[in-house]
Amino acid sequence: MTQANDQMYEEAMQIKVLYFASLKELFGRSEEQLSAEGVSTVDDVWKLVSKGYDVSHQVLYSINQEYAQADALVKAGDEVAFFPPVTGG
Amino acid sequence: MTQANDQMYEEAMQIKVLYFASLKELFGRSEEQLSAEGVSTVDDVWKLVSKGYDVSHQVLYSINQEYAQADALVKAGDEVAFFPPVTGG
Amino acid sequence: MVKITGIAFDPWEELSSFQTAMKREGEYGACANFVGTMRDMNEGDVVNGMFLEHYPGMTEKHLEKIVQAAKEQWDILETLVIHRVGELLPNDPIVLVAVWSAHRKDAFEASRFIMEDLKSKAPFWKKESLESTGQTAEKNRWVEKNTSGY
Amino acid sequence: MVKITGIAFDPWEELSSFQTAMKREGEYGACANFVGTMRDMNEGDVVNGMFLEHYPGMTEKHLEKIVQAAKEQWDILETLVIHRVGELLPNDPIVLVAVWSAHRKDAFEASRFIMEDLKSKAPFWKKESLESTGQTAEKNRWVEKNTSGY
Repeated sequence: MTQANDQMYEEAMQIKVLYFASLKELFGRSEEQLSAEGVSTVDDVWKLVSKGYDVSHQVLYSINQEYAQADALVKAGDEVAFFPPVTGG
Repeated sequence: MTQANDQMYEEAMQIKVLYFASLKELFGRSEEQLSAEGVSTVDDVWKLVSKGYDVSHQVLYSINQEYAQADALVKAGDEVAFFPPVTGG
Repeated sequence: MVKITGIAFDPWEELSSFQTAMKREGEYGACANFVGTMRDMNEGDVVNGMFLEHYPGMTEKHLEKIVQAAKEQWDILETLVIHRVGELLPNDPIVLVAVWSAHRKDAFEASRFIMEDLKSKAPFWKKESLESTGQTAEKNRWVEKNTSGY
Repeated sequence: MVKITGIAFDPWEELSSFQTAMKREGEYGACANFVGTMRDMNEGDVVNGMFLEHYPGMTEKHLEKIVQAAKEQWDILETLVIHRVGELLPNDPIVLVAVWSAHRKDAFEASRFIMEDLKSKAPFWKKESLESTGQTAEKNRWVEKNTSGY
């Protein structure tokens, strides 16, 4: 593959995605390495992974273990997590 | 003494008076049986016992172990107490 | 339960044994408690000791009344109030107020309510023994007024 | 100190040993603390057990951040936060939040602040095991949302 070819295609971004609680059960997995194309925000990632699933409750987002708004940008190597409202304490 | 004489003189009322904390030290006593004449309110009692003393701080009153306002009435056999603002806890 | 004690107490042991004895397993979801402890400094002076005077009889009655008022205002399962009297040393626990309830709002609010009422109205008085300085020998000082906790 | 533990803990023992180890004798006049305990009933159902899931890493970071925010807002000497994870039984302590300060206002307000933030934002999730009834076998249910404590 030449340098010229590299620049013609948007490279797939490698990110780690975690799911917790009811979302983990719904998706049948707690963690995956995602090779995502055409995503820029954490909400783009959510739309990609939740396609085809019926998620009825509120979903919270985090990037690198900090809460993130839907429009927060993700970059290669980030750890993104999706989870329902918290119920500790 | 005849019944007629009884009605001519206001009898002295027997009450128990307690002092706490700095008031106890100022008066040099913690408790006394008072034979009080011409008193009706707890403030009357206070004026009687504190006459001649220089009490600079606020004084709280109680009758039978309940807080009392200055104009609360005392009757024979009551336990009256005088003390400074409380500082427990 | 309301206890006045002339002997040093360990608040954590008291909480542990009271909680076991009250037999409310599974019922309480919340316990909020407060421990007041004697400090070794007050108003810029070093304090070596303290005498805690109270009005026997009225003190207990008043504390029971505060607890009753809290029970009328919040959903409470159990309460424990312990207050020390007599001669105290720095770091001695002075007061413990604990409230058990199903949900946390009741325990938080009732424990603070009881503590504030106790500080402002229960008949206790503190006299501090202050450290002597070069000029003055050790002296005693009545604490004049509690400050508000709100 | 912030601790996440998979093993049952005794809040009173933890308070006692932490308070001794922190070596603040004479400095603290106030300790306000809260203990959350598992109940055996929730929303009208009998609860036999609970699984507490968390997000390792984010949980600790978030709790440290809450404590830091409290330290910026109030005069605090020490804090202790312990949270249980894994399989729990009714009457097991779930959470302990304790704050030591010179004066009571700081301890009262900071302990409640930390607890409310923990309940609304720290990444923990509860799944209850409900008692079976005549018709249905034991089933599991995720707790959907914590209620506000204010």
